[in-house]
Amino acid sequence: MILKKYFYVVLILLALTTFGVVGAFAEEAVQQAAQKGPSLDEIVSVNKIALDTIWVLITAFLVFWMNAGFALVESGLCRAKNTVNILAKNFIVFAISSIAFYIIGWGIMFGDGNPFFGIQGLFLLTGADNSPATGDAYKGVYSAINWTGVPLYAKFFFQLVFAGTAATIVSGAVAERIKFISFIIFSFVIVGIIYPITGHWIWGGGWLAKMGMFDFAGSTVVHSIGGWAALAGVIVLGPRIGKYTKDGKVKPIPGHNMSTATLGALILWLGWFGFNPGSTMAADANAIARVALTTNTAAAAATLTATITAWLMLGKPDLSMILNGTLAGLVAITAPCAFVSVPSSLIIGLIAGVIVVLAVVMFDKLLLDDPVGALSVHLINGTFGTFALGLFAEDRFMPGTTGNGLFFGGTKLLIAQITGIIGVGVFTFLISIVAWYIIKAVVGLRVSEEEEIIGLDIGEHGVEAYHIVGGEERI
Amino acid sequence: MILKKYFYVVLILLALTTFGVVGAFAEEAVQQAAQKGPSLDEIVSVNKIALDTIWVLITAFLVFWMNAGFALVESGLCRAKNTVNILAKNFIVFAISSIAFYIIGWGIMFGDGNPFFGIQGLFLLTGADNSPATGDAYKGVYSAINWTGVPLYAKFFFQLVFAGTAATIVSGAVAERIKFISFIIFSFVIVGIIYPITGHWIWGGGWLAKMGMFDFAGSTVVHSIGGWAALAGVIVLGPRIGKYTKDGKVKPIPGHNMSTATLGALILWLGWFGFNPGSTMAADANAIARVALTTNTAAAAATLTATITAWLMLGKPDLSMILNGTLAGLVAITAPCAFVSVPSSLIIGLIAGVIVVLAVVMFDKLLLDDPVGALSVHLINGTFGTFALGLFAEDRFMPGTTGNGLFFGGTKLLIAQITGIIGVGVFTFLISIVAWYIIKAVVGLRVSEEEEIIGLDIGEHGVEAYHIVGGEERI
Amino acid sequence: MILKKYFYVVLILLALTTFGVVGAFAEEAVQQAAQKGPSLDEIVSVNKIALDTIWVLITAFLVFWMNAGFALVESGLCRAKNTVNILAKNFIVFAISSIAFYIIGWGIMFGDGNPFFGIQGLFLLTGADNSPATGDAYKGVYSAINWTGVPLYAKFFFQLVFAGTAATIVSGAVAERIKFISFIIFSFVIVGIIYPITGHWIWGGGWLAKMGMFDFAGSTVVHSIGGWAALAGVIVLGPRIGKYTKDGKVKPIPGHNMSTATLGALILWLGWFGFNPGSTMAADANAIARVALTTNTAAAAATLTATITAWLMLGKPDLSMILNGTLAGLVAITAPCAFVSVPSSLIIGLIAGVIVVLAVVMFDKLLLDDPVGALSVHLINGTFGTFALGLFAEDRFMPGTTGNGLFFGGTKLLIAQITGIIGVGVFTFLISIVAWYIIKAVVGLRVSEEEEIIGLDIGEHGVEAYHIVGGEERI
Amino acid sequence: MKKIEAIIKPFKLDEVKDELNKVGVQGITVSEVKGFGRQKGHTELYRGAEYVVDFLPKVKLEIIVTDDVAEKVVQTIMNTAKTGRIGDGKIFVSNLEDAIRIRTGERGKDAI
Amino acid sequence: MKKIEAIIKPFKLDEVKDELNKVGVQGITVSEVKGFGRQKGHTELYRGAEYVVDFLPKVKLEIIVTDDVAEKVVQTIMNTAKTGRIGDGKIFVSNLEDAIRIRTGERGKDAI
Amino acid sequence: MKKIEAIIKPFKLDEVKDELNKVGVQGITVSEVKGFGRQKGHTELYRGAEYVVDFLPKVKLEIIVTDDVAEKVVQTIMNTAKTGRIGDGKIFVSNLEDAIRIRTGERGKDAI
Ligand SMILES: Nc1ncnc2c1ncn2[C@@H]1O[C@H](COP(=O)(O)OP(=O)(O)O)[C@@H](O)[C@H]1O
Ligand SMILES: Nc1ncnc2c1ncn2[C@@H]1O[C@H](COP(=O)(O)OP(=O)(O)O)[C@@H](O)[C@H]1O
Ligand SMILES: Nc1ncnc2c1ncn2[C@@H]1O[C@H](COP(=O)(O)OP(=O)(O)O)[C@@H](O)[C@H]1O
Repeated sequence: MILKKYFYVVLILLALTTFGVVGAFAEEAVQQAAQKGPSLDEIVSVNKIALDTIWVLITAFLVFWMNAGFALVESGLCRAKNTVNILAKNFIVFAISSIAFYIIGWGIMFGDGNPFFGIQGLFLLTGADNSPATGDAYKGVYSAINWTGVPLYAKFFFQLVFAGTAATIVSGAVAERIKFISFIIFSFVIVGIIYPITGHWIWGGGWLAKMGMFDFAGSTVVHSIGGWAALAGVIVLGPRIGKYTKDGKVKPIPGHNMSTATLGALILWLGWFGFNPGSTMAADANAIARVALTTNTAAAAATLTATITAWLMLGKPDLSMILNGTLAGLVAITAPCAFVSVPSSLIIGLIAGVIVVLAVVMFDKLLLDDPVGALSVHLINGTFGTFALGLFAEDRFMPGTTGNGLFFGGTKLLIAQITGIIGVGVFTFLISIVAWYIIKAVVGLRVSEEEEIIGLDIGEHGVEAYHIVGGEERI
Repeated sequence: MILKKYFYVVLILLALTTFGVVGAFAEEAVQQAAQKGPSLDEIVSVNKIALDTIWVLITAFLVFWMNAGFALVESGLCRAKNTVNILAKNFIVFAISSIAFYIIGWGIMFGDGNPFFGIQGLFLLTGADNSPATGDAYKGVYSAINWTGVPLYAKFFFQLVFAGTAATIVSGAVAERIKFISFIIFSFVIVGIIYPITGHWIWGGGWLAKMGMFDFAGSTVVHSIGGWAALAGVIVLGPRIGKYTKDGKVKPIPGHNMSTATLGALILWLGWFGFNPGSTMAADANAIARVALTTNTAAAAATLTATITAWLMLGKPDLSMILNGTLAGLVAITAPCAFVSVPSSLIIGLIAGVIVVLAVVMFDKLLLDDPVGALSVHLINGTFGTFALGLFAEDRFMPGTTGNGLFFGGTKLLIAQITGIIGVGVFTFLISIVAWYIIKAVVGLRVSEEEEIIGLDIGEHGVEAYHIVGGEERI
Repeated sequence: MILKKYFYVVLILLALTTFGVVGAFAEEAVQQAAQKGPSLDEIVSVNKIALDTIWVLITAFLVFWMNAGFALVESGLCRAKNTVNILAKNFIVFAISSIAFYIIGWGIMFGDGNPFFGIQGLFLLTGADNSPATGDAYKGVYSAINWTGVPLYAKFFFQLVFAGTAATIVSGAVAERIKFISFIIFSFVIVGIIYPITGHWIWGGGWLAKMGMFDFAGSTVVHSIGGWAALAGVIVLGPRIGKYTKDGKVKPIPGHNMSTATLGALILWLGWFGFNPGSTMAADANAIARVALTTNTAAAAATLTATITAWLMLGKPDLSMILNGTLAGLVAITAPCAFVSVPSSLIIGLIAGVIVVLAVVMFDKLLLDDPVGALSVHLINGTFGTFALGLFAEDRFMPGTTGNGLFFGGTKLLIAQITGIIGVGVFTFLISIVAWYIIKAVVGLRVSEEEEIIGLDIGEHGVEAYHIVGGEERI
Repeated sequence: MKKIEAIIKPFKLDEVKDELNKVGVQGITVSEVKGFGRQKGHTELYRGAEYVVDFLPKVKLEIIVTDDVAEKVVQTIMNTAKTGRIGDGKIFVSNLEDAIRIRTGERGKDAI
Repeated sequence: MKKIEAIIKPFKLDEVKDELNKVGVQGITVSEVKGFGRQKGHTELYRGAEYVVDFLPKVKLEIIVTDDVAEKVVQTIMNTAKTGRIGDGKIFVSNLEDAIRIRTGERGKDAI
Repeated sequence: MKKIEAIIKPFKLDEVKDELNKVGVQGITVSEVKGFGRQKGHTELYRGAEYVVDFLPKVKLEIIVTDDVAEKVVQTIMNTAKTGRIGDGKIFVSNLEDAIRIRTGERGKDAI
C-alpha cells in the first residue's frame, strides 16, 4: 500500500522534472517587442497594451485568490477532523493546475486544431505566437484567443487561474472521504485534459463556438464542467458514513467553522470581480463597469432570495444557504454578465437564489452527498446561467456577438446554449466517470472506514488541524 | 410571531421582484460610446477613461473587501454563541445595500434636486446620463458627480460599496442582541434613505457642499453617519445582559476569536487603500500616491499611540485596542487624506490613536454598550477627522478646493466643517432614533432574554458556529 | 520592571511626536506637476505615469496584504496560548516599519551617498526630488531609484511595504518566547537601519550594485536579510522550553490552527504577485506578464516537490511542509523572476521545494528552534534564489542588465551574486547579533519561564485569544 | 469526608462559586459537561434538515468537604443555582476515603 | 443509589443514549475525556518529527440510578457500546449517598 | 477496588502518566478541568476593564486500581506532580464497587 503510494509520487516527480528540463531548453515563444525610439503613435498603443495587461493580471490575481475562498468554504462546511486534508487538497490543487495546464492543458484548449481539441503548440506554451498582435496581425498557433491584445504570458496566466477553478469545484463535492493521492491524480486529469477539451469547444474556436454558443466568463466552461466531474465523483464515491440513515433520511453533518466558511464566501465574491469583469481581457471601460455591476447585482439578489427561501421553506435563515445563495448568483451571472442589462442580472440573481436552495434539498433527497453544495451551486446554476444567457442577452451590449436572447426576440442563441449545455454535460460526465473508475481500480478512491471515522487528518496527514482549547496544548 | 416574520420577508420579496421586473424593461441610461475608426486623439482619451475606470473599479473591489473585514472584526470581538448571527448580518448587509442603493439610494444622493435630496433619476439608475463625459460636456441628471470621467456604472458601483460601509458600521454596535430581521430592515432604511440624504448634502451638491464643507473620502459622509445611527441603536437597544453591574461597573465580555478580529483589521487597512486613494475616482498619479501615503501614515501613527496609550493607561498593550487604534487613524484621515501633507497626516494619526482609547473607556462609563468600539472608531474619529481637515488642509494640494485650514491661515473652512459635523449629526441621530423606534414598535428590536443567554446562533439561525474540539463532532 | 517598560514607551512616544511636528513644518519635497493646457504629447505621458503609478500602488497594496499572511502563518503554526502576542507583533510591526522607514530608513537606502549608505535627504523624505522625471531629467537626491517614472510618494510607499516584510520575517523565528517590547525595538532597528544599509548596497546604487549583483525583487535584499537577522535572534534567544529533549531529540510542538496557517500561505502567494511583478515599478506589459508567470510557476513547482519530499522522506504529506514549500519557491524566484525563462523558473521551484524540507529538518538537528520555518524559507531559499539568478539568468529578457548566468555562458554574474550573498550575510548577521545583545542587556529579550509556560497572551497582553467552546463563555 | 458533585446551569457558576466561598469552601474543581435529562434539547437546522441536540451545556462542580459542612454546601448550591425552571440540575453526594494535598503531602481533613 | 460511570468510544454515544432511554434512564451527564489504556494511541507527524499521541478521545457517561436498575443499565451499556475491539472502554460502579434535584429540593430516589 | 482522582497541573501530565505506567497502571482517564483553590487566579484585561479569572486550567486523572496498589499510585502521583508551589493539586481516594470491561464483559479486578 505504502509502496504503491510511493510509486505514484515518484512517477509524478519524474514526469515533472523531465518536462521541466525539456522545457528549459526549448525555445521560448514570446517575441520581445522591439522598443527603441518609439513614435507617439506607438507609445499610445503601448499604453493601451500595458493598460489591458495590468487589467488582465490584476483580475487574474483576484481569480487566483478564489482558491483561498474555496479552501475556506469547503473546510468550514466540513468537519474539524478532515480540515487539514481539505486545506491540503485545496492548496495543492492550484499547484497541480499550474503545472498541468502549462504542460498540456493550454495547448489542447487554445492551440489551433480541429473542432474538438487543439493540436498545434501543444506542450509547454512553445507554439509560435506574436502577441500582443491581434486580429489579422496575429501570426501564431493560438488564434482563438488572438482577440485580446496582451502578451501571451498574460493570456496564459489568466486562463490558468480559470483552469484551476474547475478542479477546485470538484474538491468540495468529494470531501471527507476521498484519498489525497486520488484527488491529486484526478486534478491532473481534469486540468490537463477534460477541462481543456470542452474549453476548446467553446473558447478555443471549437464546434460550439462555431455554432454560436456563448459563455462569457465560464458558467459552463468552468463551473458546469467542474460540477459534472464532481457529480461523477459523488456517484462513484458514495455518501459519507452516517450522512443518510438506512431508510434514506438525512442526518445533517454541520460544518465545523462558519467563520472561515463565511470569509471564504466573501473571498469568492471578491474574486468574481476578477472572474467576470476580467474576462473582457481588455480594459474596455464601459464593458468592465457594466460587468462588475451585473455581477454584483446578481450576487446580491441571489443572496436575498436564498435567505428568504431558506427562511420560509426551512424555518430559519441558514447561513450556509445564504452563502450558497450568493455563489449561485455569481455562477449564474458568469455566462451572461457582459451580454445582459443590469435589471436582467437582477432577475437572474433572484431566480438563482431560489434554485440553489431547492437544489440542495433535492440532491439530499437523491442521496447524493455533496458536503458543500458544489453541485447545487456550480452544476445547477452554471447550467441555469448558460441557459439564462439565451433568454436575456441583448445584442446592443456587444454588437455582433450573441444577438438577442429569447426575451428580446431571438431564438438561435437559446438553441445554441441548450446544445452546449447538453454536449458539454454528456461528455464531461462520461469521461469523468471513466476517469474516476480507472483511478479507483489503480490506486483506490476512498479512505478506509476506520480512517473516515477517525478523520482524514490523522489518516492521510498524521496531524490535527486545531489545538485551540486552553489546556489541550499542555496535555 | 413566526407569521409576522413571514409577512415581512414576503413583503421584501415582493418589493424586490417588482422592482426587478420594472427595471428590466426600463430603458438603460448608459450611452454606449461609439468607437468606429477612432483618431489618435480619441484613443488617448479612451486610454484615459479606461485608466480611470480600472482605478475606480479596483479600488471599489478593495472597499467591497472591507465587508469581510467588518464581519471578522465584529464576530471576533463578540462571543462564539453569536458568531453565525454576526456573520450573517455582515454578509447579507452588502446584498441589501446593493439593492437598496440601486432602487432609490443613488438617486436621492446624486440625482439633481434641491439642497437636501436628489429628485431626478431617482429610481434604478434610470436618469439621463452621458458619462464618461465630464464638466460642461456632461448632459444628465447626476451632475454632482460629473467631475469624474468614468462610465455611470463605474460611478454607481464605487458609490455603492461606500454606501454598504455605513450600514456595516451599525452592525458592530448593536451586535449580540438585535433581531436579525430588525437589523435587515434598518439596513434598508439607512442605505436607501438616511445615508443618501446626508450624502447629498456633502457629495451630491447639497447645502453643505455649497457652504464649502469638504470630506474627501467620507469621515463624515460614511463613518460619522454610520456612527450616529449606531449610537441611536445602542441607546434604544440598551446594553447586553451582564455587561454592566447594577452599580455601573463594567464586566468585560472578551472577544471569542482574536485571530479573526486581527485578520479583519488587516483587511480593513487594506480596504482603506481603496477607500481613500480610490476617492479621487481618477488615476491622477500625484494625488493617489499622496493619498495612499497619508492614509498609511495616519494608520501607522494611530496604531502606535493607541498601543502606547493602552499600555500606559490600562497596564497592558491590549490587542483589541491596537486594532481599534489603526481603524481610528484610518477613519480620521479619511476626510483630510487628499488635502493635507504627510507630516500632518502623521499628527492626525497620533492624535486619533489616543482619542480612540479614551473614547472606548468613556462610552463604557456612560453605560453605552458597543461590543466592538464602533462608536469610538467611526463616530468619534469620523468627527475628529472632519474637524482636523479644517485645521490641517493646505490649498496647494488641490488648488481651488478647500483653501487653507486654520493652522495654515484659513478660518472659513473650519467653520464649514463644524457646521457639517453638527448638521449631519443632529439629523442622522434624530432620524435614526425615529427609525429604530418604529422598527421596535412593529417587529421588535431585541431578542428575548433567554435567546440572548443561549446565543443568537441557536435562536435566530438554529445552528452553532463551531464544532472544533476533537470529540465533539463524534458526540 | 513595569517602570522600565513605561520609560521606553514614553521615549518612543516622545520621539514620534517630535519627528511628527518637525516634519509637519519641513518643506515637502514633492513637486506638483504643472498641468495647465496640456498638449497631446503631455497627455500621453501623463497617461503613462498614471498607468505606472496605479500599477505600483496596487502591487504595493498586495505586498501590504502579505502582513496578514505572515500574521496567520506564524500564529497558526504556533500555540493557541501565544496567539494574541503573535498577532499583536505582526500587526504592529508594519506600523513601526511605516514610521521607521519614513523617519530614516528611506534616506539611508535611497539617498545619494557613498557605496555603503545614503547621506542626502536622510530624514522624513525631505530631500529634493522632481519625480516622476526619470533618467537625465531627474534632479534630486534619490537618484538610485530615478529609473521609474512615478511620483516620489509612490516610490516610497512601494519600498515601504518591502521594508515591512523584512521585520515580519524575524517575527516568525523568534515567536513564542520573545518579549513584546524587545521585538518592537528590534523592528525599529532593522527597518530604520539594518535593512536600508544593505538595501543601499544593492538597490541604492551601493558597492554591490556597482559590482554587477542583481536581485530583482529581493531574495537577498528582503528575505535573506530578514533571515539572517532571524538566525541571530534564534541563537541569542535559544529554543522554546520543551522543544528539544536533553539528548537533543525534537519534541514537535504542533501548530494550533492549520486553517489560519493555510489561509496565510495563500495570502502570501497572492501578495507575491505584487512583490515580484510590481518590482518592475512600471506597467511594462511583457515584463509584468512574464514575472507573474515565472513567480507562479516556481511556487507551484516547489509546492509539488515539497509535498513529494515530505511524503517520501517523512512518511506523510505534512501540510505545514507543503505551505513552506510554496513560500520557498516564491522566495527563491524573487531575485531571478524577471531575468529567467519560465522553464528555468520551473526548475528553480522544483529545487526550492526539496531544499526547504531538508532545511527544516537540518535546523532542528542544529537545535535552532524556528517555529514557523522562517530560516528555511527566507534565509536558505533567499540565498538559493540569489545564487540561482547567477545560474539561470538570460540577457535577452532585460537586455543590458544581468548578462547571462552560468548555464547560459556567463560567469561574471555568478561571482557578483556570491559576493553579495556573503557580504550581506556577514554584515547582517553580525550587526543583528550586536543589536539583539544590546536589547537583551537593556530591556531583556525573553519572557520568564513561567510566562512562557502559561503563555505570552496572558503574560504580555492579559487576554486569551480564543473563547470558542460552547460553555466556556458562560463560565 | 464527602464528595459533592453538582450539575448546574453554566451561567450560574459565578454566583455559586461566590456563595460557596462565603460559607468557607476553599476549593472547587469545575468541568464542562453536557447534560441529558427532563429538559428537552433544542432543534438545530442545517442545509434543510433538522436534527435534535439532546445534550445541553452544563457545568459540573466537584467539591470535597468534611462531613460537617457537607449539608451546608448542598443547601448553598441548591439555593443559589435554583431558577425554578426545568434543567436546574442535580447534586450528588458520596463518601470519600482519603484526600491528599500534593504540595505538602497532608492527608485527610488537612488536605482540603 | 448507584453511580455508574462508563468510558466509551465517542461514536457510540448516541446509540447508548437511545438504549438507556429505552430502559428508563431519565438523566445522563456526559463529558469529553481522553483515555489511556491497552489501546495504543497513534503517531502524529509534524515538520519532520514524529510523536505519539497516547490519549485517545473517549466519552464519559455518568448515570445515577436506583440500586435495582443498576445492573440493567450496566448490561445495556455493555451491549450497546461493545464493538469487540480493544479500547471499547470500561464501566465503573460506586455507591452514592444522596441525590438532590436543585429545582425542587427533592432528595434520594425522587431526585433521579 | 479504589478510584483515585487526581487534580494536577497540566504540564505535569506526561510525566505523571509515564511514572504511573512504570508502576504498572494500565489505564487512565483524563479530563480538562478548571480549578479554584488557594492558588489565586490571574487578572485579565479587555478594552480598559479588568476582570479576575478565578479558574485555572488543571487536569484531572481518574485511575481505577485494586486496593493493594492504591497507595503506591497515590505516592507516585504525589512525587511526580509535586512542584512545591501552591496549586499543585489534590488526590482523592474513594471506594469502587465494581468495574466492567465492555469489550469482554470481565468484571472486578480482571476488568482493570
Ligand atoms: N440520573 C442522572 N444521572 C446523571 N446526571 C443526571 C441525572 N439526572 C439529571 N442529570 C443531570 O442533571 C441535568 C438536569 O436534569 P433535568 O432532568 O434536565 O432537570 P431537572 O433536574 O430540573 O429535572 C441534566 O442535564 C443532567 O446533566
Ligand atoms: N484502570 C483504569 N482507570 C481509569 N480508566 C481506565 C482504566 N482502564 C481503562 N480505562 C479507560 O478505558 C479506556 C479503554 O481501555 P483500553 O485498555 O484501551 O481498552 P479495553 O478496555 O478494551 O481493554 C481507556 O482509554 C481509559 O479511558
Ligand atoms: N476541596 C476541594 N474540592 C475539590 N477540588 C479541590 C479542593 N481543593 C482544591 N481543589 C482542586 O485542587 C487545585 C489546587 O488547589 P489549591 O488550593 O490551589 O492549591 P494547593 O492544593 O497546593 O493548596 C484547585 O485548583 C482545585 O482544582
